[in-house]
Amino acid sequence: MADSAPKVMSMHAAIAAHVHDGDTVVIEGFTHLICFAAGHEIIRQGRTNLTLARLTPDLIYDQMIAAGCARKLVFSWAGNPGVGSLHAFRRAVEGENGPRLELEEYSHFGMVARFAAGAARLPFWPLRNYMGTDLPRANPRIATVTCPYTGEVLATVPALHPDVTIVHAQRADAAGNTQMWGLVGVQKEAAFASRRVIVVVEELVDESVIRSDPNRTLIPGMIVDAVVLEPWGAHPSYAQGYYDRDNDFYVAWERISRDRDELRRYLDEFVHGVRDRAAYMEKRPGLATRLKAKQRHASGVNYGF
Amino acid sequence: MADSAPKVMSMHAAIAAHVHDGDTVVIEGFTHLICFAAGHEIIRQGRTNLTLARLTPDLIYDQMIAAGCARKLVFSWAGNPGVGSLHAFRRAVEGENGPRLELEEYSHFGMVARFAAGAARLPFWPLRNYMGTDLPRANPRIATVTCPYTGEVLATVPALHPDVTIVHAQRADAAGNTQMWGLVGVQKEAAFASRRVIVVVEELVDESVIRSDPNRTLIPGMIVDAVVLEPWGAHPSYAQGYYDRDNDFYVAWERISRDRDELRRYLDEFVHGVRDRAAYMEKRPGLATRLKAKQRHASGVNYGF
Amino acid sequence: MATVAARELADGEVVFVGIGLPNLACNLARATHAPNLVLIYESGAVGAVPERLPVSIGDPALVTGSLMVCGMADVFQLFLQNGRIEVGFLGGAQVDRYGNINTTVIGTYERPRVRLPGSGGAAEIAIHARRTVIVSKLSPRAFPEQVDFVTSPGHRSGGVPRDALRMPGAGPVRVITDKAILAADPEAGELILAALYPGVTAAEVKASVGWPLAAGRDVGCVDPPAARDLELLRRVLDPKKLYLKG
Amino acid sequence: MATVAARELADGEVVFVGIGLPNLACNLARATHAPNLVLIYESGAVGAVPERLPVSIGDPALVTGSLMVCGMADVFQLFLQNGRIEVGFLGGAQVDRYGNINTTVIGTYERPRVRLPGSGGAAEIAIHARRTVIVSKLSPRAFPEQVDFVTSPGHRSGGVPRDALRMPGAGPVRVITDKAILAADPEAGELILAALYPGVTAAEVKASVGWPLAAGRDVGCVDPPAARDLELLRRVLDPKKLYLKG
Repeated sequence: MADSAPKVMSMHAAIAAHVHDGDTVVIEGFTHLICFAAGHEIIRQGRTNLTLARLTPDLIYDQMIAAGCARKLVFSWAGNPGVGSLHAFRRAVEGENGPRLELEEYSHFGMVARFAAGAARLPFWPLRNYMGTDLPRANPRIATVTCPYTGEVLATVPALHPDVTIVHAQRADAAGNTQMWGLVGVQKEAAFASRRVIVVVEELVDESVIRSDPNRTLIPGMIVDAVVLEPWGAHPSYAQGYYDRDNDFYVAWERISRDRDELRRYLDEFVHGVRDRAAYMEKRPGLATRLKAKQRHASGVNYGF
Repeated sequence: MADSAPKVMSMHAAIAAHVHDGDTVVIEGFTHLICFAAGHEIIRQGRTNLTLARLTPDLIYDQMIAAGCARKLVFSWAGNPGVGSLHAFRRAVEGENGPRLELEEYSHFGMVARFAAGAARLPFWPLRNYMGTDLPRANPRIATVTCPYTGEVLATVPALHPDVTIVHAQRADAAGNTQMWGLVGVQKEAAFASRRVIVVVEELVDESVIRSDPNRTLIPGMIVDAVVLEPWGAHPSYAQGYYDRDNDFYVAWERISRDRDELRRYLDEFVHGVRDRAAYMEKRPGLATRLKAKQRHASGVNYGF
Repeated sequence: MATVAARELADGEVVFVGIGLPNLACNLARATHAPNLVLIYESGAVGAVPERLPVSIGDPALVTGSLMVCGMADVFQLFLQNGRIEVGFLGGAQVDRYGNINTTVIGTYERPRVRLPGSGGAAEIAIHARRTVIVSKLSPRAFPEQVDFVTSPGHRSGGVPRDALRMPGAGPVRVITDKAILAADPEAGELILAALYPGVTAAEVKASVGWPLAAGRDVGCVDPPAARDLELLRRVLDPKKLYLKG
Repeated sequence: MATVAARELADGEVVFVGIGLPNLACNLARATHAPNLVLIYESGAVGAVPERLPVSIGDPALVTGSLMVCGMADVFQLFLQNGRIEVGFLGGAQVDRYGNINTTVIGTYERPRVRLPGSGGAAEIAIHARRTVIVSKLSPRAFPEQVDFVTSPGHRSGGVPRDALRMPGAGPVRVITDKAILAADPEAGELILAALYPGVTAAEVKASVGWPLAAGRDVGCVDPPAARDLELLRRVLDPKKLYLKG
């Protein structure tokens, strides 16, 4: 039911209301539109025992692991894209005493299929995959089903139902009708699979902007619980048409994350040391100028009849 | 493999090359973008023994059934939307001598799932459906599968792999990269499920138009075999942003299709009696003026970085 | 019927709209007591605000200015099967004692006397919408004891109740007719008389139904349409009388 | 390696591009002998024409001006599982005798000595792409007789050949290294020496591989990179030497 309570709120309020200790949390986005601002607020509010799920844990989950938020990681590729390793993740997993972080591991297709099943409210999703790989041995939740028509044995993964999914997007209206462009990853499926949805946007727009191009809407307001206006909230990830990826920071993370103390200093200064994303941006003069997107406008379309 | 042979051709050439007697043919489109021009050319070229598949047979399949093209119908709703019956279809199915047209019947969800399975090259698709209905009794291809995690029994439908799918769209480039907006139905899935794909467009545009808004592309050129420029090719169906649905004709079809002779006269005049869609439009002066779409432009988006 | 059906909708609900009277009822509700009703059409239009009365569920007026347009795979998987639809409207050539609906054939499936359009999305709406409302004119032909073919299941089909068949939705809670409102008995799932239109007798309704129609404990009286609603229907929502026939 | 890998691509092919050297190789092929190469990235960009060297497979430069951007459910279901990808590039920490690749762990899965990133899309690319090309620098550590963990299956995994496991694609047909090209023996599926870089001896290559490397019937000599290709790589495609290290 479309709730009539106002959904637009601060990041602090959204995380306080919708992310609880022990939750399964998804901050999705494939390189693009990863909501670092939400991850930082979760760290600031001291959430623990979270099951963090997403295809590519990226720097934000590395920070959350380092900050002690995570009990378990559900994923398919845990690296620093284009750079190297996530060292907080590796420290939590490698070594003779065994992992301090529980892992549930798939491939990208497997994770996508888990979200697709969750979004469709099916208990499983079939895929032609995993024959010959050791992944089902490492993860017994990868199972099989037999086709009732051909007798073929297909792989299956179980549905994933996050407690909360956080999606960063270019724009939404106050009711949470959300439009995204550029790489859209698996955000639609994750949102529909989820019990609660927080949308964080670069721009809060009038409903008429959304209604002018309804095919662009990926997430309808009826499944959204909170809308947060947080410009630059995806930095060092990017927002197509708004700002570029801060590759320098991804490269720097290799050095920062290798060293526990340096990592702690980073969190102290840029996460605990700021109140919100606006304060974070104030600490980085010149960033907005350096990364601001150039103009490349889409050809128009007509919706008249 | 992206073929280097030119794909842009006339409707006559596209149907001659890609639609053969006995094929399973899909002309999709949910009310919107139904390619009547392609159906008429199939009738003109005298194709027979076709298996016609689509969710809503609509007037175009009624005409193709009346013209003797069809051996079998695979469908989920056979009516004149908003008006009443498809009488050629009914005559072929009703009566004491039993149907002259083989039927394979699903619900909309079942047909969508068949295309989804075909597009994903899975032999079946699971759906939570059909409990309590008589549809599985009427169609034994609706089967079941047991979830390997929960033990739930779910319905299944088999993949549908058309020989050829014909999609009408607002615009494409010469390589067949195709953009659509407004109702998009199940066209993407049908095209990916199909062995061959014909795209028919209102406008043939430069590749740069497509590349200016890549999220709008629904069908990539690499799966397209022929591109036909055929303005007004969807009439009496419609093309959002180009022309409105000709409801008067849908209403008139009730009368035309009730009477075999009147239906034959219609086909003689408007299908066999014209060479192509341009000639068809010449027979209807005033139509373009009456149905031409008003302007309702989408808000712009920026793809820069 | 349109005004009575409109009352079934609460503000803010998400409703899967069929064509014809249900469409009129939903747009009337949106124009009156339920401005935040979210209209979803199986064609893929979500949050539609049609400027004219749509002549089909795929009308371009449902797209222009809507909140979202998605493909039909999403409509059926992400919205309907996902459990996001609160109310679904259904109609049909036959409605039986347990609210089963037939839109497939009169006669046998193999040798139909009358071939109807078939399910469309009705089977899955009947199974998944959290509740459904049936809209149909009353007549013995339209309300047999048992339908010739169960297209869309009601409260018992083949004698088996919904929950034993593991259907997610609650099924047809109300049947809006042109003479009375029927409701499903919460235990037996049988349709019983719930309320009469002004001037209609229970005997008249019972004579129009193919089974011994029971009456609920308190058979109410249906309020006549408000003048404002009739005005809206006739002047604004259906000025061409596309659906308001007779 | 980039120039040698680029030669594996024919004009008009549809190639699933990984990051790093494969990306460079694909863009080099597109700039030279294969202008109609269709580059698909697992991020969802189809027909990308990056204006700058992408620093990741999710780089915004892959989106701007591409032919199509789709969600990842479509990438894996409609493109990859559908069989539309002709060539996939793979790399990994370990490649074994049968072309199995490990990008998951060094050591045991439960107590890894080195935790690698994991599969990403590699497992399904290895299974579905019509053929794959592996790109990896030669060393005994990188080419053991058997990988610690099979992330992406080659021609035999656990002793069972691909066709018995019903894998749609043909598997790794070539392995491009910095000293030689290995190729899969069509029958046994074992990697054998196919061609040597100028100045490299077969003995040198055999010493860098953890199994007794057989040689193909005609061990060829790899042509050195054309001056034009090196110029393109150094001046246009990777001027910042993001991938062209050392």
